[in-house]
Amino acid sequence: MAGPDSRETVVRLDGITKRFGSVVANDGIDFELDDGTVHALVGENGSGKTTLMSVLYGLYDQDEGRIVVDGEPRTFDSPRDAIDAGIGMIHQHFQLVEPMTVLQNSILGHEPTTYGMVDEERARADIEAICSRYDFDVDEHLDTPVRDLDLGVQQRVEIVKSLYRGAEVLVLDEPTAVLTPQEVDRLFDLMGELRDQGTSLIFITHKLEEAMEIADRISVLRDGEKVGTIAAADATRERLAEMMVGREVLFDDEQRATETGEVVLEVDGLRVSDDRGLERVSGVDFDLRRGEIFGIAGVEGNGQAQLVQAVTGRRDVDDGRIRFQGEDMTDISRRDAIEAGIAYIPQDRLEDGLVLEDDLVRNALLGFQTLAPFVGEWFIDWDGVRDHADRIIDEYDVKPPDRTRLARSLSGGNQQKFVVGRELSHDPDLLVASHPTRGVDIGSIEFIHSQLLDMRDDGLPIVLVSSKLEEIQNLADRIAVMYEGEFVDTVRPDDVTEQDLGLLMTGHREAAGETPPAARDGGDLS
Amino acid sequence: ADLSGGDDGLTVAIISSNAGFDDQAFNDMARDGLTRAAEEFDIEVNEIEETDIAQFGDTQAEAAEAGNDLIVLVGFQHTEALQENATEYSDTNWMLINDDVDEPNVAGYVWANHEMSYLAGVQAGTMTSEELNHAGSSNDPDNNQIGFVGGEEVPLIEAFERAYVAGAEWVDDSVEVATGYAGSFSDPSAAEDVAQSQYDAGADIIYHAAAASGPGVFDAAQANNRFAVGVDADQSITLEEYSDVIIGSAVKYIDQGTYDCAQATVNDNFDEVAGFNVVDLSQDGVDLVIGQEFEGSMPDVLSENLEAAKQGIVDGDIDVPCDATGC
Amino acid sequence: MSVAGTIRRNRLRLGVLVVALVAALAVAVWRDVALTALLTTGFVERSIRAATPIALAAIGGLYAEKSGVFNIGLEGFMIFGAVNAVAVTWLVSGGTAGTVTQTDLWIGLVGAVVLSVLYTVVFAIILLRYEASQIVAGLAVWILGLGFGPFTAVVIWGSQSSPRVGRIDAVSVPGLAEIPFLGDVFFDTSPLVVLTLLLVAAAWVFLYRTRYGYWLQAAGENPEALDTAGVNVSRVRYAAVIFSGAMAGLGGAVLSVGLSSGFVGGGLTMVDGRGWIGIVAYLFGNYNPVGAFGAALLFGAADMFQIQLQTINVDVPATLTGLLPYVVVIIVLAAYGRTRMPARVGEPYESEN
Amino acid sequence: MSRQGTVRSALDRAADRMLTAGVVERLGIGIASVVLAFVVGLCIVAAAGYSPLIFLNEMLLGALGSQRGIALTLRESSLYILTGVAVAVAFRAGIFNIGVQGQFIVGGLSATMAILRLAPFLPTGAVGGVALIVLGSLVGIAVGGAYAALPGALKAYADANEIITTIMLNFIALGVVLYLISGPFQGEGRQEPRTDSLPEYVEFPSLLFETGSFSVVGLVVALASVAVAYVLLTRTRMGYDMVTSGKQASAALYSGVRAERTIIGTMTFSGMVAGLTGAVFSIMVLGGYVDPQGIHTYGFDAIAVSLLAANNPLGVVPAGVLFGGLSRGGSFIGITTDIPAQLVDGVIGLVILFVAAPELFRMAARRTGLGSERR
Ligand SMILES: Nc1ncnc2c1ncn2[C@@H]1O[C@H](COP(=O)(O)OP(=O)(O)OP(=O)(O)O)[C@@H](O)[C@H]1O
Ligand SMILES: Nc1ncnc2c1ncn2[C@@H]1O[C@H](COP(=O)(O)OP(=O)(O)OP(=O)(O)O)[C@@H](O)[C@H]1O
Ligand SMILES: [Mg+2]
Ligand SMILES: [Mg+2]
Repeated sequence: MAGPDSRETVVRLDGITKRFGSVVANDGIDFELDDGTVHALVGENGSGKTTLMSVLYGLYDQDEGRIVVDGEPRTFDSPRDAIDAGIGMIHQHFQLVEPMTVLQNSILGHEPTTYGMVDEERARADIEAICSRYDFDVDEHLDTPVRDLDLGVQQRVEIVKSLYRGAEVLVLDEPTAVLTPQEVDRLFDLMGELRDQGTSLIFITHKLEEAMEIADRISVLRDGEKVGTIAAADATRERLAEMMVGREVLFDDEQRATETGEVVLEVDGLRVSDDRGLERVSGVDFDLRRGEIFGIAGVEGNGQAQLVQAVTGRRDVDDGRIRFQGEDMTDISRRDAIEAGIAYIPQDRLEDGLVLEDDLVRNALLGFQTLAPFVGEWFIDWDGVRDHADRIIDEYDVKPPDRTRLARSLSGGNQQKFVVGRELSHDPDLLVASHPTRGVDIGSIEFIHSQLLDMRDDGLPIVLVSSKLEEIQNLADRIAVMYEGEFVDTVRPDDVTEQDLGLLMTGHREAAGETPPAARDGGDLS
Repeated sequence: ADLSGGDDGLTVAIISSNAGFDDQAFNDMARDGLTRAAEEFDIEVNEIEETDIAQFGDTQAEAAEAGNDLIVLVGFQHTEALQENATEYSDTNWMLINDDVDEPNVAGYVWANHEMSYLAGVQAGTMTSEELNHAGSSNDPDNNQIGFVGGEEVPLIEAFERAYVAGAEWVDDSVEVATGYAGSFSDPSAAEDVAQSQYDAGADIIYHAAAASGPGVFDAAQANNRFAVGVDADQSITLEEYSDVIIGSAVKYIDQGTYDCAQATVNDNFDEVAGFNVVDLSQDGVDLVIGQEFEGSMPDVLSENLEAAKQGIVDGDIDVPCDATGC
Repeated sequence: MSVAGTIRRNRLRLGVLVVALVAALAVAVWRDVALTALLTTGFVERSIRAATPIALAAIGGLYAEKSGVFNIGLEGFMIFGAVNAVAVTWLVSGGTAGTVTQTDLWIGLVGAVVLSVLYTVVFAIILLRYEASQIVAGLAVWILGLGFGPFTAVVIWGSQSSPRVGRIDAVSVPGLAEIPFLGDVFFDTSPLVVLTLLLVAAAWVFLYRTRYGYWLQAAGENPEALDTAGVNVSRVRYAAVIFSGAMAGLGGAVLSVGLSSGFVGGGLTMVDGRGWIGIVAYLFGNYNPVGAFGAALLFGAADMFQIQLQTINVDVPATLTGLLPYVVVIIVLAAYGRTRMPARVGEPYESEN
Repeated sequence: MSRQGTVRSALDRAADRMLTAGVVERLGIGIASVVLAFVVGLCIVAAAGYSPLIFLNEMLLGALGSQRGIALTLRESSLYILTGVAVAVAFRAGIFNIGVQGQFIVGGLSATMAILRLAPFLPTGAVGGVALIVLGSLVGIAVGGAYAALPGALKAYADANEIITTIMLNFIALGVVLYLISGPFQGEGRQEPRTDSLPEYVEFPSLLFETGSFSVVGLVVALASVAVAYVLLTRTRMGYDMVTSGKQASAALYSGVRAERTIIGTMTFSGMVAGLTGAVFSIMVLGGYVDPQGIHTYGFDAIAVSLLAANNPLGVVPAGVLFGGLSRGGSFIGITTDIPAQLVDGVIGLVILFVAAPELFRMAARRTGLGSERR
């Protein structure tokens, strides 16, 4: 890796300040990207990373500061200006038009035309050239609608899109969040290839190891301010974490369950389809005991969502059985599931877990609108619900502690704490937690994890779905790895490495060959 | 409608049917009669457009309270409300078109729609087998087919239809009549489609009872170089641009009726018009008039047939199906 | 888009069409009706004619919706188009029915479209800049049309219907008009019918073959993607909404000075629900201009079919059979409720700048 | 929980709510959109060569200037409040029931027919009258509810866009009812499309007002339906399900709401209120049933009423009274001046248009520095 000082600066941000109302998302940030290097940007949730890059990409107007590209100060009124200046950005949420083909998406906004008609053949040739130059596989899918592609491929489409527009600077906002370790490796190879051919990259991540692995330099943001920039070679996990959080962070392993009780949940040969009628869960078996956390790992989209929905009554099953506390619960309605004591922290709090335009009082009732003590046969006891909301806010440290706030106005971490609090407040008999810490910062993650472990220690059985391997490994007592609707394997967390799990997640059963047979196939660990 | 005027003269109000004014049918004709009366006498006419049947009662009352001397009500939807208001406002003279309320201050007028439609049938039934050429249009004497286009299929219009068919069959038993409804009194394009379909099927003359949809029938006639029969007024005059295809119109003199009532009110002899006036052929209240451009060019057999039919109807030898307002 | 692919994707749709057709024929045979008397060249001609204003409005609505804006006000814009076409014709002809020339009528048609553009600019601003509820604002346009459409007529003519001003003449292409069937349907008909067919084709090409068409689709599916590709989403949506108003206005104008010869403002006005059918037409046509035209044709044919039945004196209660198109709409929607709307229809999109 | 506690907390909450920006803002937006619609409307009046002053003056005079005027204003208000509640309940649950007019019409006809068919089996006089009114209303409610349940079921099970289906069902209701009253249900010896008249003893008692077509009973029914809808939406679990579905369907499903049932239930309730309106209308105003094309479009205007009230049943009361006054004033203008009646319809359209765009007024407020900073 070349030393940073021998390079030219392609992008320089000087004192960028960006406010949203009273929130100062970026507070006088300076930033430099050197030609042909990878510069990582790390920081807690809400520290201002995306905002800073959006300013660079012309999506936001900065309130103060200036952007210098190739030595020239520039003003970007829209992404088009940024694109014209050779900047490309791959967003946290992919910016692809689902029903359009890969080819159409790649050229959107920059379509070559002949006689006023889009010349798809010319575009095809250009894209094929890009793909062969960087060894991408995207050209295999050029005529496939984007919605039919895996997330990994979609991401590569995004990159091709930027390259097609002639990007020389590429910003990648949390590109690894949705990828398996293998896909991450593949992405890093690609990024290396791009850097070697002269492209400069800015890489946003929450995973410090990744930053240290791929980047040349690392900048840390906190509360909208830049804490500092260090060379990747000098970085350690502890040092970065301390810069991010502003205090020392302990990385310790959690305690495993010591005692487990009787079997509470039995799932047998479960088959479930999605909204479009495609089978997404293809014969899953497992059982769960009191006081045990059963982790389900896997790349998103391998049927975890449908599995969880079936267990929580949100979705009908095609085949198989679910027994809960000895009773048949196959195909129960969501309401019956709630009334049977199945609590559910949904994957998407903004969509499912909260009514964003309602205050916290109404949200405190969400899901429990048929249950005593708040509701009789017909009428709702709003006074009781209000007290209940206050209790959740207090116990789960929701900020600001004001039940009249709309759910929308809470920050992500606080929204999540409220949902967790609500779901655990009804003394459930089973908890299904789906990505309980997604998009949540380190402090809130610690809190939610400790809540889950406490509840487990009190005997609550928990199904934990997460794509964060670290989380699963730290919390779960057993881990099932799901791939294409099936459990590839069920393992003990201490017996496998993240690499092993990563391989399993892509369907390579042999990878974890050293797993003791007892731990397989929902085997009993007690 | 401005109630303030008419210090010395009388004031007359006309309340529309729920179709509203500008229907190119009885609302307009009733209004025309009053307009004519206003030109000749010292009266002031207030037009009240009321399209909400539920308001008829209160609007009638309000018009009476405003001091109108004569109130003309268009359409039998007014009957129900008038039954109360006629006694309540017994000093007001009321004229009710298409129905009657048995009170001394009410003049009920019904024009014999069925009789005039019968005559329209006679004209169409006769002319369909006659040689007729005019301004590029012609009919097919070998083909005994005619048509009828109604607005909405309601009893009032069904009376037009059946009488028309009977009239045509009186001329010639073998005549075929295609009948159809546009589904609206205000959609000429729909009426044109119905007429077009009938012309396609061989009809060469079409009579309509479709109010403001009617011009669609004439458009179709012009497009097909065929002919049509107008309704209510002499439409070869009121819709002059179609006079080349309108061979006749079944007319009723509603305007004369409103004029008469206005005159009777001015002359303070409303008693003479009060009561139920069935204005039919025998009183020259309805008729079939030949289109402006066809006057004199019609074959004699037509006038003979028309005369015979009229005589038969007046004498009671011909029994026209249905009555003035339904079947 | 291959033909085979289209058929495969729409096989349910086509299936229902076939079933409907077979059912109609079965009824005809059962009632012992001569099919030749029912399914005439004239029937086809009239079906296309009836489909014309519906298809124009449908294509407008389709573009708006593709771009992410539900323009439910098509019916209202059609009413304004219908009355304005006659009003402009009247004013340029000097205010008498007798002196109206073909040129005046064409000017009226164009004038109505221009006025529709002006109205829709206001509507688009209210929808897009002021983020009005699209459903409610669209309904308001209908109610405004029902009120101010006839009111315009009252102001100009003292009556809620216009005098008869004549209509744009049919054009007969010498030679081609002689071809049996096709000649009658395509070469001896109103130029506006032909114009509509051309517009349908143009709308298809524009949507699926030009960059603006790509942008339109992206604006309705994922406006952020378009925004980050450097295209101004607002501008695309404004253009689409204004286009939809212009097309609906054209549809109304075609109705009043193309297919009919004046404006009638009584009742639901002469537009009489065609705008609503237009919305359903593009839903059923799966947001494809050609499909929308096909659906408009289906509704036109349903209506003309019941007229054919009346003409040959099959005893049907006309009030009820006149409801056939509305019933078809409901059945169609029930069968294809799951038409895939563009993902982001109805959501305002604000670029941060 | 004690009764006293309930009342107290309800008062507390009402006070709370009055203080929040929400209510004040909505009131402001409501008033501003009516005023703006009037300003634009009056400009059009003036531009068309009529006097805006006379327009306003006659409007006020008609609505409030006489005993009859007030009675008719209240009559129209009652009908607007009822249909407004029907719309508000559905909109609150996120369902665009544009079919209130159709449900109102079929409800009215079926109430009429039920009364006419049942009358021979019941005693005449006050007792029979009350019995028939109750039975007729129940039938109207049932049929209105069923007519709304149909598009509800189509939406729930076939995903058919309810906006379109309900509009189509409006057209269908117009046609079918016209067919019925000019055929099978046409009154004995009548030529016009109209049913028999209801027996004389089937009428609301006239209290306070002389005008036969208005009875305070109608207003009471309207206010009672407001109360029921309000309690339903704010205090019951079904209401919680409905409102939650309206705000965020996915969260409602997550919380165990049965979407299909809630959609159909909401539509049915909305249609039941519309059907009740139809029954009140046919008993109190028409005394029978007439060509539905000659009946005012309460069901459409009610959309504006409901929006003006921010889809809150309580707000529907003032909004309904406002529209009642507009409607009555508009009719009066038609009687006493030569300003075309279509103008009033146009002004109502403008009110709806502006109510639909609250952001218009928020921006205006921000620009002029009026109102608070927060949104
Ligand atoms: N459009 C917006 N309106 C208001 N506030 C915003 C907006 N976008 C971002 N913010 C706020 O700006 C701050 C910085 O947000 P930003 O998205 O840049 O964080 P981030 O570092 O990318 O976080 P994450 O790791 O969660 O992606 C946060 O407080 C956020 O709530
Ligand atoms: N779009 C928005 N509109 C209004 N306020 C917002 C918006 N986004 C964020 N906020 C406010 O900005 C503040 C910071 O939000 P942000 O999501 O950055 O918090 P955070 O620091 O990430 O907290 P957490 O750790 O809980 O995620 C919160 O109080 C939130 O209420
Ligand atoms: Mg971010
Ligand atoms: Mg956050």
